[in-house]
Amino acid sequence: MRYSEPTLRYFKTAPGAGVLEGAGTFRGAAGSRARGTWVQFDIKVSSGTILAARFLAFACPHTIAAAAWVAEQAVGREVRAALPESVEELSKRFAVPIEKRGRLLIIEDAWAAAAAGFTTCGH
Amino acid sequence: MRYSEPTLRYFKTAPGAGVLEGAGTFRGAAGSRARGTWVQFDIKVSSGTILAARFLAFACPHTIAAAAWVAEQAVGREVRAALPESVEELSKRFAVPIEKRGRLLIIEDAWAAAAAGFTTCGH
Amino acid sequence: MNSSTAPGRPVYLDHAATTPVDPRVAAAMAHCLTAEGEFGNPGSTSHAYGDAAATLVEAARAQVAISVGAQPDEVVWTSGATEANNLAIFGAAEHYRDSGRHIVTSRTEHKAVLDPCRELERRGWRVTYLAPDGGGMIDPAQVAAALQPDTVLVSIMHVNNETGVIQDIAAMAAICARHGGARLHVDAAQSAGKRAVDFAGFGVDLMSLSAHKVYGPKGVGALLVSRRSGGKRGDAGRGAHSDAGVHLQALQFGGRQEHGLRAGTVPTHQVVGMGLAFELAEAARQADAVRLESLRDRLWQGLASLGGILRNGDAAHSVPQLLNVSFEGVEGESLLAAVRDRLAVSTGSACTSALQEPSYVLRALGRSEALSESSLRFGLGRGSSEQDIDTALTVVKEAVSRLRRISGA
Amino acid sequence: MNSSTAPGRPVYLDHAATTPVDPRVAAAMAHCLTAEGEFGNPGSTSHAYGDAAATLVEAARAQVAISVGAQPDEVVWTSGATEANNLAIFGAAEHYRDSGRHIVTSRTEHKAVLDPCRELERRGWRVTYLAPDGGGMIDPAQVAAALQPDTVLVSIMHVNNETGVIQDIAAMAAICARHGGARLHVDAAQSAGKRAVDFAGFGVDLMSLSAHKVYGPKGVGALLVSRRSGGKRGDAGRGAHSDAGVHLQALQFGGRQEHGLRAGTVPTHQVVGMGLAFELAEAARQADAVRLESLRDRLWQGLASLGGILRNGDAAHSVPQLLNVSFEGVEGESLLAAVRDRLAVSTGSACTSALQEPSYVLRALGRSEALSESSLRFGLGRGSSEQDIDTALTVVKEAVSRLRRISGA
Ligand SMILES: Cc1ncc(COP(=O)(O)O)c(C=O)c1O
Ligand SMILES: Cc1ncc(COP(=O)(O)O)c(C=O)c1O
Repeated sequence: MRYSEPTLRYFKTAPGAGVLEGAGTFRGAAGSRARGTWVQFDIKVSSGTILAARFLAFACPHTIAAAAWVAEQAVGREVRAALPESVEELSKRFAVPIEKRGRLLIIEDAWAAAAAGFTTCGH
Repeated sequence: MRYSEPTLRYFKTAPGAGVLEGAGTFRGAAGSRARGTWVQFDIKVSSGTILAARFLAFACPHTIAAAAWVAEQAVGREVRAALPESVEELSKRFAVPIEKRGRLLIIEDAWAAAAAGFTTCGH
Repeated sequence: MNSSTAPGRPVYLDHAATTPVDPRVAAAMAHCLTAEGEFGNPGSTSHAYGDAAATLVEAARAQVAISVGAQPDEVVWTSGATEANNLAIFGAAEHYRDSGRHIVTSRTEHKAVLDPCRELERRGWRVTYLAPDGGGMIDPAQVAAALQPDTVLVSIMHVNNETGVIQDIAAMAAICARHGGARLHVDAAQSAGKRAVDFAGFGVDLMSLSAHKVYGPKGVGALLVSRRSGGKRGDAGRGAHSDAGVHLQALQFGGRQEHGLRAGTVPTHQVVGMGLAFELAEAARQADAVRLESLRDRLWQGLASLGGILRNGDAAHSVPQLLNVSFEGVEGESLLAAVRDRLAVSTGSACTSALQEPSYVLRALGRSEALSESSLRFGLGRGSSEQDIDTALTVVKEAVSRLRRISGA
Repeated sequence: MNSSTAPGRPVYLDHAATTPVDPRVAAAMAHCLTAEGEFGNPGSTSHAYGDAAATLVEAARAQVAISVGAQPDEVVWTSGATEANNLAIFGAAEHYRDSGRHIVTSRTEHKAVLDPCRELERRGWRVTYLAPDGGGMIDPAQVAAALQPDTVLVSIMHVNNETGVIQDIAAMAAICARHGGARLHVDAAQSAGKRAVDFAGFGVDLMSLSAHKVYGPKGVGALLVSRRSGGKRGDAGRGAHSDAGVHLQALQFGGRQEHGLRAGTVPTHQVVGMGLAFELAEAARQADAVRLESLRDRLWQGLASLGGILRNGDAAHSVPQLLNVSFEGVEGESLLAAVRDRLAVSTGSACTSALQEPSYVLRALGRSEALSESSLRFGLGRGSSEQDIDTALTVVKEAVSRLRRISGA
């Protein structure tokens, strides 16, 4: 499997890999390790703005790279269920093979779940 | 096809290749060029003794070698229908492959025919 | 010791996929190519160039035969073990079709055995696929139990290409002999130079060999076809090959080469390379085994410190050149991506790794899909050094720790 | 000009049986063998060694494709033209068995075409064997007349290996195209470097190639499988190969190599050698032709002075590299025995010369058994010099005169 330069860079550096704790942090996860792809996002939110974001991923390099990028981009934005860019744009950005598009949907679900944790707690 | 040393020597030197003419010479031939093997012997006889012998052969190296040897050996012997040695001995002498034994029988027939030329002309 | 790893290149630990050609073998091959060498067609009987080539081909045939306990006239040159397996399986199935249509094999065979068996199923044969135990071993009793009155062929490999597990071929051969109608084919592509092979001693009927797994060239192999008398049921003097021994229908027609079992110009340089490679491998086998076993153990112990790792294949019954390990908490593709710049290993047989599917061999040993995918096969070889092992340890430990951190494992 | 004849050895004039490997080709092959070179398994996708080998394999595929007017994805590597012919004939017959069971070929094909056809007859196919004229030519009208509604395959060679006679392939392709169901397979093992080959331009469906006839290595070849759209009858998107173009059933199973048409590790050094050999041969083809034609004519005129000689094959339609002559009044085996110490020629295709039977090709041209057996095939090549030709003339004239004297002719 060949990877594009940005895919390799985000896969190898994996910025924002980890977890967040404490007040104002919300967590969302999707997928399953047994089925080969699992992604989790933690976001720390203050008055609707994301102060910090982390991810964990049991996944292929494309998925790890995309999840890392999403966490990186999120910081400073306001909480929304949508990803910073569409799954189509994401798959272009990281040259994700067609058969792997489903894995980006797992990222989308995990992110939406994290965002939902914030919205559903009365904000 | 590999050939034994004597086979190669008699094939390459082919002593006694040729014909004889004149009184007291008798000729016998057998086989067919079209079928791949033809042999002819000429013998010059004086009072029952072979003074000279020649052969012609359109044939494989084993057959040419054997025919040349037969002509060579015949000189000085008395005329007989039999070859100087049996077909079995000949085939051993020149390491003739089993599938080629039939060709030695053609030599035998040609020789017998030459000898018969002498015997049937009243001696 | 010629290291397989040139400076600046990843450490090569994929010797089970293929090996570099031994320089002595490469030199012998070079001698059969250009105008100065023996370039003649070994099939040309009409001149000295052909004779010289044919002499080299027969000398190579004898080298291979001696190193595996066979007779020279039992060696049929092929383009590799894939062709040898196909010739053995289709050739025996078609020749003995009137004696029966049942075949026994195992789930951990190479695709070059499994795919021909599947094709035969498509054509109406019945195939029994034996399941190995968790260590990859097939109990000879399983073979005995699977035999049916109309079983004509049993195909079980000697050394598995993914786990290195060794089957008890001699015991299986005895069982087939008692049955009387079942011929035993053994895919021994991974055996030469790793494990003693004794075609006659084992009592095997058909055996596939390959040169490029043992420092010989790619694109050449052989099928050993037994000519031992005491033929089995269905051997009423028929068949292309010989009267005594096993009979086969050829796959490839068009010349009398190889007893009419395999038409085509015999590639002198290729078989000469295989002959020498087998001779050298057999000579080096025991010394190699001792050295590589200690390197393999060094690798295993080093990895063990990571925790959460599983060794695939029964360690007590496997060759010292192979180590197959599954890593918990890391995804397979990411593991490979994380090591591949500095380490050349395989996540499955080279023949299947083009497909992104989990190793069916490890699945057959009971591993989960995830653990099958997160496995690495370390194939040690003549060129492997302690330095190579230590580099591999550093690279793999770094990658696994980092990926586990990313996955939260 | 590297002479094929090393000092002290017989003059080599059997280039139609096989050729020495070009030194540049041998060097390229050597680079793919040892640890310092690209020894990786091109099927190994998990590391740089495999990637580097795969890159070389694809470059070689493109070299072959360009030199014969094909697309790279139409090239299927095989172990030689024998396998390519078998794959084409069995592969097409089995794949299209439901469309028809009739095949058309000719009496002067190589055994690697005739024997598969005979095997198919044994399996219930009908085969028409076209008879050439006295010059060895097949009239395309004969092909048209032989086609039947259920004809699925026509197999006609481009350049004959015994006479050098060239068939009008493009005309035959047009006839098969009009028929709609008949695919044209062309055995072009003798064409490369001798005659321009244009797979697409000819409109051929399947074409067999071999490396060792053109200064490449033995044991490697290719089958070109058309992927041009506008498929023929029976091509309803089935088949292992592709949707457009011709479909085949594989002969050898066990890996996804070569679109699933040919399982087995691709031997990097072999295909790299073939790729370069084809590129070099195409570059040298026209210059070689001019030079060798004048040598061939010098040889023919020199022999003519003997009298009682017959040229086999239509001189107006044959390649300059070959001269096949029958000698009246000399027996074949003796003729060969008389020249073989100093001259390396053939009395028939290398693949048949092991059998002591008269050339079936010359018999098909109407030659008597005796004249077929008393024929010599002179195969000129890149290494042939004027000196070689003059030596050949001396040797042959001496031998023929002596044997005619002995036979009284
Ligand atoms: C066990 C086994 N059988 C068969 C093969 C195929 O051998 P070859 O590459 O010579 O066709 C291999 C190698 O991939 C193998 O490991
Ligand atoms: C016309 C023709 N077809 C096929 C072949 C067989 O080719 P290979 O030796 O590559 O199997 C030859 C060579 O003997 C040939 O001359």
